[in-house]
Amino acid sequence: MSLLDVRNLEVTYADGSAAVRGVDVSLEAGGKLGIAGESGCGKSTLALALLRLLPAGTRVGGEILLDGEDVLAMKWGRVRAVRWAGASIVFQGAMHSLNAVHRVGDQIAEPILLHRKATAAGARTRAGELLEQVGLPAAHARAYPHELSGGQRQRVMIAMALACDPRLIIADEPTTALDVMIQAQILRLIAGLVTEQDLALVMISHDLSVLADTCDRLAVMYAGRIVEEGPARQVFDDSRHPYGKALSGAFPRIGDPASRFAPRGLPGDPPDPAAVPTGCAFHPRCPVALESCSVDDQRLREAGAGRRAACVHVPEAAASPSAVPEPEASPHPGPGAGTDGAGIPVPGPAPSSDATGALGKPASAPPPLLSAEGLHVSFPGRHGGDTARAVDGVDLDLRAGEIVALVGESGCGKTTLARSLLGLLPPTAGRVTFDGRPLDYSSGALRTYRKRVQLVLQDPSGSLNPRHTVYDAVAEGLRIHRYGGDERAAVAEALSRAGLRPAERFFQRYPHELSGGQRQRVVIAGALVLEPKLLVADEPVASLDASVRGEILALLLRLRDELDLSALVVTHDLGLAWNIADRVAVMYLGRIVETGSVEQVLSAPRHPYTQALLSVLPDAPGEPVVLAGEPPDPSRISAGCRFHARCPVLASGEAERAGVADACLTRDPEILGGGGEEQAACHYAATSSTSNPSELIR
Amino acid sequence: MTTTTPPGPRALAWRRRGHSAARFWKQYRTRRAGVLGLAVLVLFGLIALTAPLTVGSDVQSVTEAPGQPLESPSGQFPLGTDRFGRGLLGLLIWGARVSLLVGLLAAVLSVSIGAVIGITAGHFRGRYATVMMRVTDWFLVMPTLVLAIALATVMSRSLGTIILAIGVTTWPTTARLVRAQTLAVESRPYIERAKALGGGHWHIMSRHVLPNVMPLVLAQTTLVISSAILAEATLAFLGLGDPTVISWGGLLQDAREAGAVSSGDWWYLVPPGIAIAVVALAFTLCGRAVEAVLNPRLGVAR
Amino acid sequence: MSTQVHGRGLSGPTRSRRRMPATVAVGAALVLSAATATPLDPAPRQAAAADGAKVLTVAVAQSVDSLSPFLASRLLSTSVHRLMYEYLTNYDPKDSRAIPGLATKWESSPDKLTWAYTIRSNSKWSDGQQATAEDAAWTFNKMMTDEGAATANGSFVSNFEKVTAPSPTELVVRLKKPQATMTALDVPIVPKHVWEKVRDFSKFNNDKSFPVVGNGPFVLTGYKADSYVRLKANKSFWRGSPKFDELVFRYYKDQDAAVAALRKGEVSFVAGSPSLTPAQASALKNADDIKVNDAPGRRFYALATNPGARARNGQKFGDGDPSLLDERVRHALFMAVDRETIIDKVFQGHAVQGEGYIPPRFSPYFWKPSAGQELAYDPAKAAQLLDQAGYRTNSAGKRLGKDGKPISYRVLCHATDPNDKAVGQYLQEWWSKLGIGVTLDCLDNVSDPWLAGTYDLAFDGWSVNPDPDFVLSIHTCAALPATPKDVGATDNFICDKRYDELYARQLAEYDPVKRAAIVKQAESRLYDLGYMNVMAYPNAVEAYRTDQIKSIQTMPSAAGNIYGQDGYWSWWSAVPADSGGSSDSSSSTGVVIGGIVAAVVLVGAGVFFVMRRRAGADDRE
Amino acid sequence: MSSVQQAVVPAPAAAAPRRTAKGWAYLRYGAGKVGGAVISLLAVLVTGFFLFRLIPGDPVKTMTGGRPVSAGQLAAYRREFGLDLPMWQQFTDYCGKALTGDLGTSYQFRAPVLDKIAEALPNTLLLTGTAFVLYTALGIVLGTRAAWRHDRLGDRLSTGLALTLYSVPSFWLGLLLIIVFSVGVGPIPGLFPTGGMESGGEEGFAYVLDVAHHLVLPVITLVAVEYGQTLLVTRSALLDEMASDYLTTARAKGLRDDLVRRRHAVPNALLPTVTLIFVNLGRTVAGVILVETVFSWPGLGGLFYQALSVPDLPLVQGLFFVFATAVIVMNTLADLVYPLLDPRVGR
Repeated sequence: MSLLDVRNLEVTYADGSAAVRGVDVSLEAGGKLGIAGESGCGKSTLALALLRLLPAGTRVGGEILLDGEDVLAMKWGRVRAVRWAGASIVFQGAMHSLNAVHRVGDQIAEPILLHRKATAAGARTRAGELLEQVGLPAAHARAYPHELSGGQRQRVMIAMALACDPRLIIADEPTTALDVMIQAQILRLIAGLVTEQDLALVMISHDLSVLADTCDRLAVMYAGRIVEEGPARQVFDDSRHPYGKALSGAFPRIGDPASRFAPRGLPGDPPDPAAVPTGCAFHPRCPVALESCSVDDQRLREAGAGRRAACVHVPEAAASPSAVPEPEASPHPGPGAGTDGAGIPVPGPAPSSDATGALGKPASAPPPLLSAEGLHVSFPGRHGGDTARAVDGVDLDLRAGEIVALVGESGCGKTTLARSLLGLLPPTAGRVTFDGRPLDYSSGALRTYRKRVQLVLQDPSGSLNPRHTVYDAVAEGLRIHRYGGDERAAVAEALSRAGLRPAERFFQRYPHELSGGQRQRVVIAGALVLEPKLLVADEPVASLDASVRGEILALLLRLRDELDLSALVVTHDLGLAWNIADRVAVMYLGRIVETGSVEQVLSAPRHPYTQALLSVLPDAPGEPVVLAGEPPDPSRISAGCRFHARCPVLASGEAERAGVADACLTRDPEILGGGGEEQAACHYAATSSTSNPSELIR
Repeated sequence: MTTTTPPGPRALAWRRRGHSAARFWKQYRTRRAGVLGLAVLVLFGLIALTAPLTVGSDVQSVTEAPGQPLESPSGQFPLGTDRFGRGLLGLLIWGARVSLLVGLLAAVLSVSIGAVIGITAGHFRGRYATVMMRVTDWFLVMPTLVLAIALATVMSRSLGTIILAIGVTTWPTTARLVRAQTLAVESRPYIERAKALGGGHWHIMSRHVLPNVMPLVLAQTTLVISSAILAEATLAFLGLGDPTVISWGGLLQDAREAGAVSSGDWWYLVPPGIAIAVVALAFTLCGRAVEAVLNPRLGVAR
Repeated sequence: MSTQVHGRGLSGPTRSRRRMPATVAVGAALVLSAATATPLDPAPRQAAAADGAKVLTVAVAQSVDSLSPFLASRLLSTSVHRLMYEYLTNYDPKDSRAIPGLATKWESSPDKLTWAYTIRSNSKWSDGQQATAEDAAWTFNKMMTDEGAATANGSFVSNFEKVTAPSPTELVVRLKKPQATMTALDVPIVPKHVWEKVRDFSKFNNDKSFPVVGNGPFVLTGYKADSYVRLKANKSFWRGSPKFDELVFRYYKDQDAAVAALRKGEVSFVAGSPSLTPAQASALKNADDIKVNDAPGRRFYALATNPGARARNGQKFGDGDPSLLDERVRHALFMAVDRETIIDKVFQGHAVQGEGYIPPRFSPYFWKPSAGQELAYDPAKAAQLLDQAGYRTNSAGKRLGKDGKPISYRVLCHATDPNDKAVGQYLQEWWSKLGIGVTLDCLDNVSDPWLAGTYDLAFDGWSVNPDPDFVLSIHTCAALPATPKDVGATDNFICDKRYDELYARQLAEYDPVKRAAIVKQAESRLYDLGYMNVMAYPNAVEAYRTDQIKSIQTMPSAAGNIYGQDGYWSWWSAVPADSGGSSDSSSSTGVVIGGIVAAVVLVGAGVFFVMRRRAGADDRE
Repeated sequence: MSSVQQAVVPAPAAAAPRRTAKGWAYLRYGAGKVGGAVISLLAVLVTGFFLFRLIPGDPVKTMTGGRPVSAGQLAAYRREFGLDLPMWQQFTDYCGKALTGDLGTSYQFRAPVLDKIAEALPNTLLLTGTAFVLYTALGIVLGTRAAWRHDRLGDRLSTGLALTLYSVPSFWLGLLLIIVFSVGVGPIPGLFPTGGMESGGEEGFAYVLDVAHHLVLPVITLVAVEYGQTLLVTRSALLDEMASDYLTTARAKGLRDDLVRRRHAVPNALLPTVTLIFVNLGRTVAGVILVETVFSWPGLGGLFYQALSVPDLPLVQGLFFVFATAVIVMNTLADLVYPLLDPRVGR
């Protein structure tokens, strides 16, 4: 009898939106089930429903059998007994999910005192043990949540989840808000604990690649229904459902030429639970939708060994894997086809540069459009602490028509570098030059510079004033610079160029009436209207759904081709660099540690830090190299090579053998040149320029 | 959407304002308390405005007072008469004019000072902000009534003094709220985007901060009006108002001086108090409803 | 497939939830307040001292400014001193003639400059010592020499040259100039052996050690600022011991509270400041066990015009409106005031219509203008007079002053006196009919603009003593301030030669009948000048509980006031009612009500607890 | 619903919070707040001096009550009260003496201002203190209850009542209470005294009961008018908290609903409430002045109103200083208490 058996679960919120529309899923003891889906697909609602944590007035149908007992039918006393003892939850934003005014140790001890006969002291020692289990010193029990880092707080949540030895752990987006390296640490911790204590795990995430890596079975949800279910690796690599295929496509595999300069996404946005489309909910966005799809609903049906999918193309009887017609690689006709305002489809592989070869530097190198020379930016420490050197000596060049990706963990100074390039932050040393001339920070000169370089921010809903219409938002740049020409035409042209057609329909709309993707397009249109030469995008797609991310990246690519608009994209996601960037620069602790063309750096990284970053990616080949510790603190930069404290090469003694160990400890590698050629700021890399990355750090 | 000639920006702006006003009213209507408050306000507003027609200014004349002094309520005088024999119902209606006028003007004065200081202190960080906030905090520390009494005694007894005394002592709370809201708005990314577009201080304050602060200012105005009406009544009660002017506070002071309390003439004392309480409550209800509608970030309906 | 409304707020079987013990806390608070009400509430419990002594409680609206007789100027303080210290002379309750006090008899030398008083030998201080002429001499000498001691009654002794006490029973006073008030020296005589030790008279408030040594009908035993003054009867008082054992003046800032206290029996007597309002009087008239004493008052209530303030040295100051210098204008304003309406509407019958300067109660000096001389209410005639005086009305009906601007007078009014404001509103309407504007300037203290002469008209009122000398002296040229910097004794800057002659003649005239005739001529002159428009003589409206006070002496005894008399007759003569009957009954009902409230609350709390226990722990959220 | 992916994670905190560092940071935080308070007190001292100099009227002339006084005597008085010195010297004298605790002598009562204040302060503290405790407790309890069962009958009723009483003029309510409960209307006999603080002549426990008996009506007036403010503040603070995630965690841990409220929601909701309670104290001071006037309570309020009419400058300045100090002290208290409630501040 399975540990968890959900039968035809239906959840409708008080405002009538059907979040879950009939879900059947089961989980054996010790099994690990991943639930993937984009925003609004009902995965979190499912998680909360398992322990009846939904708000008052929500109507729940169906059965949830936990160890055979239906949670929905239990009396409240029984429900409370089951909560945390039977199954516990690890929430996503640990900052909000922990009570800010109670010590962490007390919060862990609370369920123990509640469910187990334990004295206060006993509960406290148990809490200490749990902290040790998740890799935190027991002394942290006395700390308050705000005194811990994101990674440490997530570990506390896990410790708390294990407090009453539950048989099932539900993890709702446990690592979404964390850095790549910390995410890897937490995922390894969860996987380790679950197998070690033979616990069942339900992991919920929007990141298909993470689930494929950690879970043995995977279910993909869309608009309140499970549309595909099966062994994790098979569903990820060879999905039977068009949505599954598109979703896994949205997570680029670095090194796979198919996704180079070809970001794949889906037109339109994930449906709103309050207005679920008729028939198969996916038909409006489905590339292989048939007439009937918009009418008859699809239920899960067998699609091979232990696999089920809810799509008309999955023949009832046939079990062979290849039965589903392969949607052509680039399913959509070229740009320009007017679809109803949902944005133009993904173009084919970018014409201008061939997918495989590195972008050869054009013969007569024109002066870089924008460059930073020996740039330093530091901030005074908080009330008297030592100064934080956010940008600690950077040379970087940006040529016309080139897309450069600036990659690094949080706190490495990439955002500060982007802001100082824009002139929003005056540097403490070094200078920024545009078209050969150094930047002049007087307000007049700054205003004309602002016309030439534009900024695109991460949070689309935050970057638009809720009280301005789309027309006002886009026209703001024109009004500031007192644009003489026909304002309406300029706005219409910018909007349609950003993919919002017909432009007039959007003039009077308010930001809150648009979807995430559309809002980001409005922001980009607002930047285009001033015909800038360069676009600085700070995490442009970080807060968008996977399927929408591809659309925006494709837009950036198209702008580069049509308007020769170069772009500096700041991101923590290496996949994005692989998708659209020509060159990439990896930053660590305020300095660029490796730069070069995307092909060179991502296929053959020479700096151990880049290698580690690549190795921890979910679908990266080989054993992941998880760097210990937290992201470095810019106010305490160590002598010598700033990475030596966490460098696996130094740790494994390899540097010793290459005779560069003391150099790593004492000599700070010199600042890399701003140009296009491939360089790595690492003594060890310098000695063995021919080594192959994979066996190097094993 | 085929339109013959595309509407100019001016027409667009007006249509948009009409549209947002309709949207506001649709949401406001859902708040029963707010609607009730608004109805009461409209009623008292009408009473005050039509007073010269319905009751006539000679109601306050003492020489032609129709009744005997201190008559208890009767057919002819539904609310009895005051110490001169003037009908109290007429005085109550006439008093509405002054109380509402003082309340409105004092509130407008107080909120406008508060808003200007709040926005500027919120926008310009550094010395100016700290100085302004020091002054605001100092004013906040002052017990408002004590300050108002001192001001009222310093200046001659007149409505202007009352309005100034109330206005000058109540602006800090608004300033503090507006500054907090300005700081919240300035931390939003679209302000950084506006700066990146080259927007100057004036552009950011007028185009971005002000529209987002307006709902708070509007709601605050209604709340300040209710406290201003109470303050006017208090100052009049302490004898600092203009004795020749008929206002609800003045009526209470006359009732008290005539010894209505101990002689049990409840009808001299009770109606003005109820009128003040009802109007102040109505303004508060409206203020809270406006705040809830315009500021959804406040989340759950209050 | 059972669909079940799932939700935290689900309407389970019994949804009562284990409530925070908050409602219990609120219940407890109610019980506490009810409890304090019950045992404590023998509601109208007089301030009966433990041993059932008879206490007379008087509600007063003023707080004591100082208990030192040399500093106090407020009416309450002087009344208390009147009870603590005997004066040389006293006033006969029937006709306010000077009668023996500490002095048994007195006679003056032919040139009226030397006065010899025989001090009685049977008046002892409360600490047993004999009160002698030495005490009186020391008191007067102290006031003549120490400026601090002269603060309150310095004016009485300013004309003294030498004061000696040849023997314990004989006091001799030599004067610089004849002084008519020698038989009315309202100066408290203090015990020398106690007050010798006082170093700085301007700082000593006589409120540190109790009881305070005195030889009056009562002895001061307790005082708490802004709360109460407590006195005990002086059993060995030479004129006989007061009937009440204790006398308490309790301070009520709000007159309504005082009247309410009277109705509940908390206090025995309420005077009101200046007197009870008409509403209170009529309400108390039909309340049981309460007698309202509505007697002719000793005050006159007038409207004074600014005659052009100037100092004795001739320097003019202040900015009075020049039009007021013209007698015809003053008469016109006089005739535009309808005194009858003021009596009916403002005082509601509790006052007598104003005529001459001295109130009718002092019959020997009361004067009425003859029919021809009287400036009766006649707005038409007033308008004619203004036209004759050259102040025509312009097209808008406003009268223009000599400078062509419309005339508007500033009227000073006491913010604390409701009558001022009421009459002020009448003036506004009466005089606007004449075309003259009025701005009512009500201030808490009017003395500043008044002394500086920066006013046009002002509400004025004085309590008149049995001997009218003082109220007449304040209108003489001698009373003007020496220089604009000084503060003169003048009331309204009036300075008229004929009036001064009449005043001087009456001061020197010892024959009462002749003196009265001269005083009346002075009053007639004052009336014709038109500076002082006496509008009314407000009655003294007081009330006391007949179940606590059987009888009490008024002054004048025929019909007069009780509080603020020239003498201690009222409190000395008051006879306590036999039993405190009525007060007991109502206290019992109070206890009953309190008990019920407490019981209800306890029951409610009990029910609540029971109800809460029943809901099982299981089916609560 | 996938959450907005914020890539920004706060900089790592110190490895383990050391005991002394927290204590030391709190001291620095506390010192900063107290320093600010002292500056405010000085500012109040200065403004109090100049503000009341604007009151028209010459205190000396008012003092002599219009009695005939020679210029010489007037000058003597001015010297005695120090009014003849140039303004700035008066100011320096005033500040010098104020700092040493001597606030000058009251013109009217001829007694040191400090004594007059000392006489009246306990009475006001008794009244304000009792009212403050009662209405704060009532406000928090009712506010919590109203928020937790949001928009149900109970909530709407208590909020409605709180709002109504909040809009009623306090002096008018006082007068009504006197009419109904002191004078007595119809069947209801006068249960409570009509004014003043004591019937006089009582000692020991009877005195305490007597004062309590006088205290009932004024306290009820103050509490009725003021508790609404606290209720509304607590309610909105708790409503904000009710939407946050850590409550879902608490429920997921199996805590009962009221435990979730008491142990998790209320402590967080108390933070903004505590500050606002103290900030609104300025309004309570105003309420006290009115209630003292109506109930003839011998406190600072009545004294202030009396002193204003003279104007008795030293007394008025002294009282103004006391009122402002009370508010400043309470605000500083709020600032000092706040870090104890909220670990994120002042550490």
